[in-house]
Amino acid sequence: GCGKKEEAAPAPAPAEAPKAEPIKAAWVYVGPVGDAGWSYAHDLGRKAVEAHFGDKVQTTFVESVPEGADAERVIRDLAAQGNKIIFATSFGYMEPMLKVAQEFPDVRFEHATGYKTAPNMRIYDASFYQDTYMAGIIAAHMTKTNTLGFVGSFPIPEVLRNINAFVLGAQTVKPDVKLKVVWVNSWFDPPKETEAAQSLINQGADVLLQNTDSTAVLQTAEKNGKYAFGWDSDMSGFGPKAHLASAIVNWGPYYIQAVQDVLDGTWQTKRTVLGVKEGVNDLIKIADVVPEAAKQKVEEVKAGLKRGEFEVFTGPIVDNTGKEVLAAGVKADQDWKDKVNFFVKGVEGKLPSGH
Amino acid sequence: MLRLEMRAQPSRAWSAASPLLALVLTVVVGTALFALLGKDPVAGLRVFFWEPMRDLRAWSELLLKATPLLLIGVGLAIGFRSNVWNIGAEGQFVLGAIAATGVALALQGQTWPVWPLVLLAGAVSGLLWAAVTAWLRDRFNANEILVSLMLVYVAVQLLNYLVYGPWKDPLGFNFPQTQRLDAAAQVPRLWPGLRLHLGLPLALLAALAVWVFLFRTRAGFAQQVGGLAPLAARYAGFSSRTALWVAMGVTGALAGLAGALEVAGPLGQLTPHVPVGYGFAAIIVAFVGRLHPVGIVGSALLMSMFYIGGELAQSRLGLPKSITGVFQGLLLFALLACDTLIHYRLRWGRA
Amino acid sequence: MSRPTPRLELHHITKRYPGVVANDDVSLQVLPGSIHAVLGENGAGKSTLMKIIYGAVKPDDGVMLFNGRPVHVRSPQEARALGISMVFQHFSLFETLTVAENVWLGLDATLTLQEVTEAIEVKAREYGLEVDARRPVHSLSVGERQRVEIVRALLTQPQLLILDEPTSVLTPQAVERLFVVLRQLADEGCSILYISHKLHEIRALCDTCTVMRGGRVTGVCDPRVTSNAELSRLMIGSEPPALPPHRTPSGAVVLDVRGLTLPSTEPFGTDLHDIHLQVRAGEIVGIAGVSGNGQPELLRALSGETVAAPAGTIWLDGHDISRAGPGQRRRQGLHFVPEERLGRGAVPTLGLAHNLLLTRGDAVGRGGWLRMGVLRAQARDIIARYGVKAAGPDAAAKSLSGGNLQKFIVGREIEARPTLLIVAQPTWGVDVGAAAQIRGQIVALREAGCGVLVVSEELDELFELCDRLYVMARGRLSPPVPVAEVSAERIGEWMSGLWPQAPQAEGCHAAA
Amino acid sequence: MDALALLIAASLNAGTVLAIAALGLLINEKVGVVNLGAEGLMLCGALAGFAAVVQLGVHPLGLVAGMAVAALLSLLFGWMVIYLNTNQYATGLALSLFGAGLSAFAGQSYTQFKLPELTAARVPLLADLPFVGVALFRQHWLVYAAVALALALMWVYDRTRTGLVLRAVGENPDSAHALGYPVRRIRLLAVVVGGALCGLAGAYVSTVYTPLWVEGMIAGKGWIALALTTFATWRPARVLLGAYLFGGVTMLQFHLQGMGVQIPSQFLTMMPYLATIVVLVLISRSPLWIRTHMPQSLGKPFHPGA
Ligand SMILES: Nc1ncnc2c1ncn2[C@@H]1O[C@H](COP(=O)(O)OP(=O)(O)OP(=O)(O)O)[C@@H](O)[C@H]1O
Ligand SMILES: Nc1ncnc2c1ncn2[C@@H]1O[C@H](COP(=O)(O)OP(=O)(O)OP(=O)(O)O)[C@@H](O)[C@H]1O
Ligand SMILES: [Mg+2]
Ligand SMILES: [Mg+2]
Repeated sequence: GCGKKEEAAPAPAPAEAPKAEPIKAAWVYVGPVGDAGWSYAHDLGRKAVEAHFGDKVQTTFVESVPEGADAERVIRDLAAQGNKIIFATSFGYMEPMLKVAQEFPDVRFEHATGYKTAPNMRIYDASFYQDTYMAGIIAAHMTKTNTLGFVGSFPIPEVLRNINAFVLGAQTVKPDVKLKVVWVNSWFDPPKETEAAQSLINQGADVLLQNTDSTAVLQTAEKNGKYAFGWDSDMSGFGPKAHLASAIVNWGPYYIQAVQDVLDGTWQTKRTVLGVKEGVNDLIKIADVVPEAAKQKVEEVKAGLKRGEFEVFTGPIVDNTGKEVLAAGVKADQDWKDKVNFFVKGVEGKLPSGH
Repeated sequence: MLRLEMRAQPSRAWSAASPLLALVLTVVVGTALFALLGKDPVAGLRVFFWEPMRDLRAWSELLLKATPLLLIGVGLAIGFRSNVWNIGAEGQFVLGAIAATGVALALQGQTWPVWPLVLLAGAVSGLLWAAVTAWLRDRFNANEILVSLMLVYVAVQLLNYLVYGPWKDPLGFNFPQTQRLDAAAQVPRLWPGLRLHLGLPLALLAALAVWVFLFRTRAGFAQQVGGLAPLAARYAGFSSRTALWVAMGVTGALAGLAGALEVAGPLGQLTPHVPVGYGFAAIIVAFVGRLHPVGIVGSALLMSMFYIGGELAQSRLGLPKSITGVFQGLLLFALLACDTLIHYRLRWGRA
Repeated sequence: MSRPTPRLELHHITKRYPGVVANDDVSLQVLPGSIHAVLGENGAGKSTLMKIIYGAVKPDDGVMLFNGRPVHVRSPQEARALGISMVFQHFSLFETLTVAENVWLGLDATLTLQEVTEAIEVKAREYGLEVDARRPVHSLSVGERQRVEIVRALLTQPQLLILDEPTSVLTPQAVERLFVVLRQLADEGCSILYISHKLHEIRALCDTCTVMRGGRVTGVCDPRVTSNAELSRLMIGSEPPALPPHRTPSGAVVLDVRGLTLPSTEPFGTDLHDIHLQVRAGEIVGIAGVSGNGQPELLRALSGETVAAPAGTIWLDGHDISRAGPGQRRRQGLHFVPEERLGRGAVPTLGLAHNLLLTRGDAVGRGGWLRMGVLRAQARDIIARYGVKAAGPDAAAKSLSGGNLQKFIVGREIEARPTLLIVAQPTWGVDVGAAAQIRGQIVALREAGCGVLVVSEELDELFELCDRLYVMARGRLSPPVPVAEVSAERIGEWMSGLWPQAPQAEGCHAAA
Repeated sequence: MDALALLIAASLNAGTVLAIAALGLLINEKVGVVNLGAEGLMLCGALAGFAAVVQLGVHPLGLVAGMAVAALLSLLFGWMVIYLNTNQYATGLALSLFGAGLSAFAGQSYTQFKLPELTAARVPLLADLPFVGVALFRQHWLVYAAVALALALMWVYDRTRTGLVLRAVGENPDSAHALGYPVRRIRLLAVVVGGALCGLAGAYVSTVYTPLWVEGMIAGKGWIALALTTFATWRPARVLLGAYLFGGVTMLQFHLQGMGVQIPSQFLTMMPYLATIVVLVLISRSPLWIRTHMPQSLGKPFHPGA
């Protein structure tokens, strides 16, 4: 199932219900809010909720919550504190949230990036691969070595989708383009990300993309006179010369809608996958150095995504061992995307999973 | 000017008073910190020292979090008392979690209580992982601080390899986690509806056993002499190699057990997020508890209180998470400084 | 004739430590060119007084005059600048550094290392103190180390040289050579403060003697004309009691060491070469020798603290114990009193009762369970029986004075009813009363038929206590001689390794 | 071949952080003090350095600020272990905890900042040489300063009286005290200088290596630096070598991943740690070697006049 209509109806007459207690909403973040990456983006969403609803909503957050046994306590405490809707923004919170959800049937639980739901727990996710596909188009135009680099965090489906889409996008421009992938096995380790980026550059990659949460990769590209992209938020300031574009996510609309659902009593469990169409994902701040042709192509793709006509993963798709994973002409469905565990042709190396 | 004068006898009064004074100092500095941040100090202290024990559920959470700290802490105490510096309990904890999961997955579908085997596997593998350090120390004289520490990083990558690779749940959409453990593989809870599980009595039992071992058996006496006076141990014929192996083995086994309890308890599956630093925090727990099992029970609770208080301080008062680390560091500094008073007298005057 | 200005005058020096008054209203005068002895039992406060003069310890009270002028010495550097130099009782050398570097550290920063090296050679030649400036200190013998300390002191051109028990580690020959150097210095006008509790040395060297007891000065005299009895009385308030006479050895061989050769496991240790040694039941055997000649290594090999001896080299009561650990040897009747009480013979921070557990298992029940009541009772018993002054069975070992702890440890080992007792330095740092008591107990043990091996650096003590003597030098052991048939001078010669090669001694062992 | 030159260059750069911190810790340990708080010092140094550059806009001042803050914290540590005779291990752990918390806490408002650009570093003339120019001569000046520091320390410890005094204090503080050296003051000074170098290393990370500030960004480098001093048996040249080796292995594992080597990345990530253990085992086999090079009073308290 896919996204919802984006009404974004601005504040339906605040004078309407002055006596009402504000409803409480809480967020659980996996990193520090100041990381400029994933948790930061979610926190911008929370702030959008505050701005949108004013004193009708009272928000709180808990940052750097480990995805282990502690998460359950934090989520339960938030529920016990009278929060009516709780957003858990990392995959590892799925099981703990599920448990707490059973205990608090009146509280609405929202989990990002997971796959399990309950009557009072629903899931939502963004489509970064749409961004990376467009980034791939730009990268292919900019590369001189025909070698792109990717600093990967962990080999989970979402990251694999991003990697594959990046190459697929690039191959629409230069079919022979190659991608080198280096895993740092961490979401957030700036020195390590720097080292990984440097290593990719040393091996000839001249346009980098990353799926980690700091600005280190972009800054390393800047230092080496190469190109890179921003991630999660507009990072153009961190590498003015290197920055080609930023793949961003804007959780605001979804969060506003979710809170609105609770206020209206229309909240229902479901799975929401958001993307460019819903205005959640976008590739912004495309640099001036990017040739017009590339910009135009990106605009075309974006328009297609917005209309819901274009699908990044459309067959034929062949993995890097030569096996066809999606037949010609077939558009990938959600199930296919959930289970990505291969590199497409053009990516060097083998997946660590050993599957 | 202030100077220190060695006491002829360590002061018993100060042995008891020093942790209290340290706590008071920490509270005073904490209060000042809250005030500085524009938060109500009373609310701040309440969040750290009252909220974590306000009701039955709070106690359950407090004790749940204290359990691994206590288990690892008492193990480390044996080591530190015998001059064996195992800094890598975190790695042993991870290995325990891995092996426990391995056994649970292998025995999937069984209806008889599998959990004792799961815990045993955790303890044994924690022990074996620690044995690597012990062996390198024993055989090659390699510094155990460094080896055990490096092995933490190795253990974590091993865990990552398994959950991202061979052990990934086939129905888990490729997410890095194993299947959930069967009910038969999970440790029984002490109280329906609360997360507190059998680990707590096990940990208390471990503390008691360590106390008996250290203070009521000749082997425990022999173990400690090595740390207090290595030459005396050699003179008495107490083997330093035995002490090394016992210290590493017990710590490893208890850390491994703690890891197993974590997956077979609150987590219910193996994920990359098993290591959350209990192995390192337990070092502080052991020191704050004066390397004494009874003290460690108290310090594990205190540490757990700080952790939970730190979380609550965020959601209740909007304080940042890092305040917990500041507090723990302050407490340890204060305690160490106050402990000086056990052995020294403060005097005014020239040296 | 007008008296010359004293080189050093001390008036009413007082120094308190927690629990003791180390120096109590001490006054002292040293004339130029005089060799002035400070005599006193262990703990009398001699070292403390010297450290005060040298600026290493600050007095609580009192005045010091140097060459007639009041001075306030705040640090050893200031002392050296004034012309005061000191050779410490416990060497202040750095093992991993070379001789020249060690000397350089003790001088002030005006010279380069090269200049210091040359100066050492010049000084060494001038006083006949051979040392190689380029060797690392850990490779030196104890005697050589002492020479390094003395050369370092001399290089500061001292007007006052303090030597704190310099001879406790020297052979009689080396003592003689040292005295020659000191007399030469005194002739050149340098004053010398000489600390010792050996009467004959003081009589041979010094012209004035200040006697101390319990931190106070008990008398000043001319040692050349004062009797031993008088000095003893000043020093300890009474004369030490005499021991019962020697007995002729009877009994069977309890300890038999057959050709023990053992490379040292310590970085700076001594290797043992072909050691032959026998102790019979009912005799006391002594091993004389200057420290650092392999005694620690031999003792560790005998006690089992190092289990590296080749099989068949150490026999106890007819059993080969070469490969047994200390616990097993103890169970077979071999008990050992080490020279370091604190840290080896006892755990400093533990109570006396717990310290029993190091060598005694009487209070250990089934499964290693400790019966604390039994343990305390046993400790109380030893405290009472051996007259140990302690707060109780739980008093920390480090809270006891050296002599009392030694009594406790000796008591602990004797009460175990050993067949062989090995004692290292039985009375080091122990006051005379306690020393006499300990010696009496060792003799009583012999009378009870136990074999005793005593290792000591005090020749007097060995002559007083033993029936037979061996001498140890450079990791080798001399043939045994009955005490009655040998003079201190002979033993002194042997201490530098010059004993007659005695093939019959080897044969004797082989026959045993 | 250019790839190799670049690999060398990157290894040198990665190793420099470790080298500076480890040399600082070596200065501490030579006088007998183990500082397990290195990680906390580096974090505070990193934050202070970053904040100073943000506020003042001048890069070198960041390095100075990093040193100053770490020096201040090590003064606290030094006072406790030297004058209060607290347990060195425990106090160090407290410092690492406190430093991590404090830097995270105080640094909250700095996470979104970007530092002004650094111009690419080149050694005039030499940088243009083929291969070696790329491999060695296009680095930040601190990379060369680290080498100079190691050489200077070698010279100080082996050739000067100051070095001799420092070694003497670490070997036998009682003797040094008896000879009149102010042992505690010397130790405190060494602790402060060593701590300042840890702060410098931290500031290097946050202002040059990965010019940004986020909490916890040192990510274990302090612990690795501690390992290096033992690994190097307290010899400056070996510390340098060990740091480059560790940096090299780290970069190599990324390099191998980039080349598409068929080994799971987790195993490659383990490489530097396993390499450390292997080398540690190799050098530790001879206890004599360790004993003759290890400062004998390492980790032990010293009480003058005891
Ligand atoms: N730093 C100190 N702290 C506490 N007590 C001390 C200290 N130094 C010495 N003492 C005590 O002061 C007294 C005198 O000690 P001192 O070393 O001066 O004796 P001594 O005459 O040199 O003995 P010895 O013959 O054993 O060298 C002893 O009781 C000793 O225990
Ligand atoms: N307990 C203490 N607390 C705080 N500062 C102290 C303390 N003890 C000493 N200091 C400070 O440290 C400085 C050096 O102290 P002190 O004179 O004891 O050592 P030192 O003479 O340098 O060395 P040594 O210990 O070798 O004599 C003094 O100036 C003093 O201000
Ligand atoms: Mg003395
Ligand atoms: Mg001083």
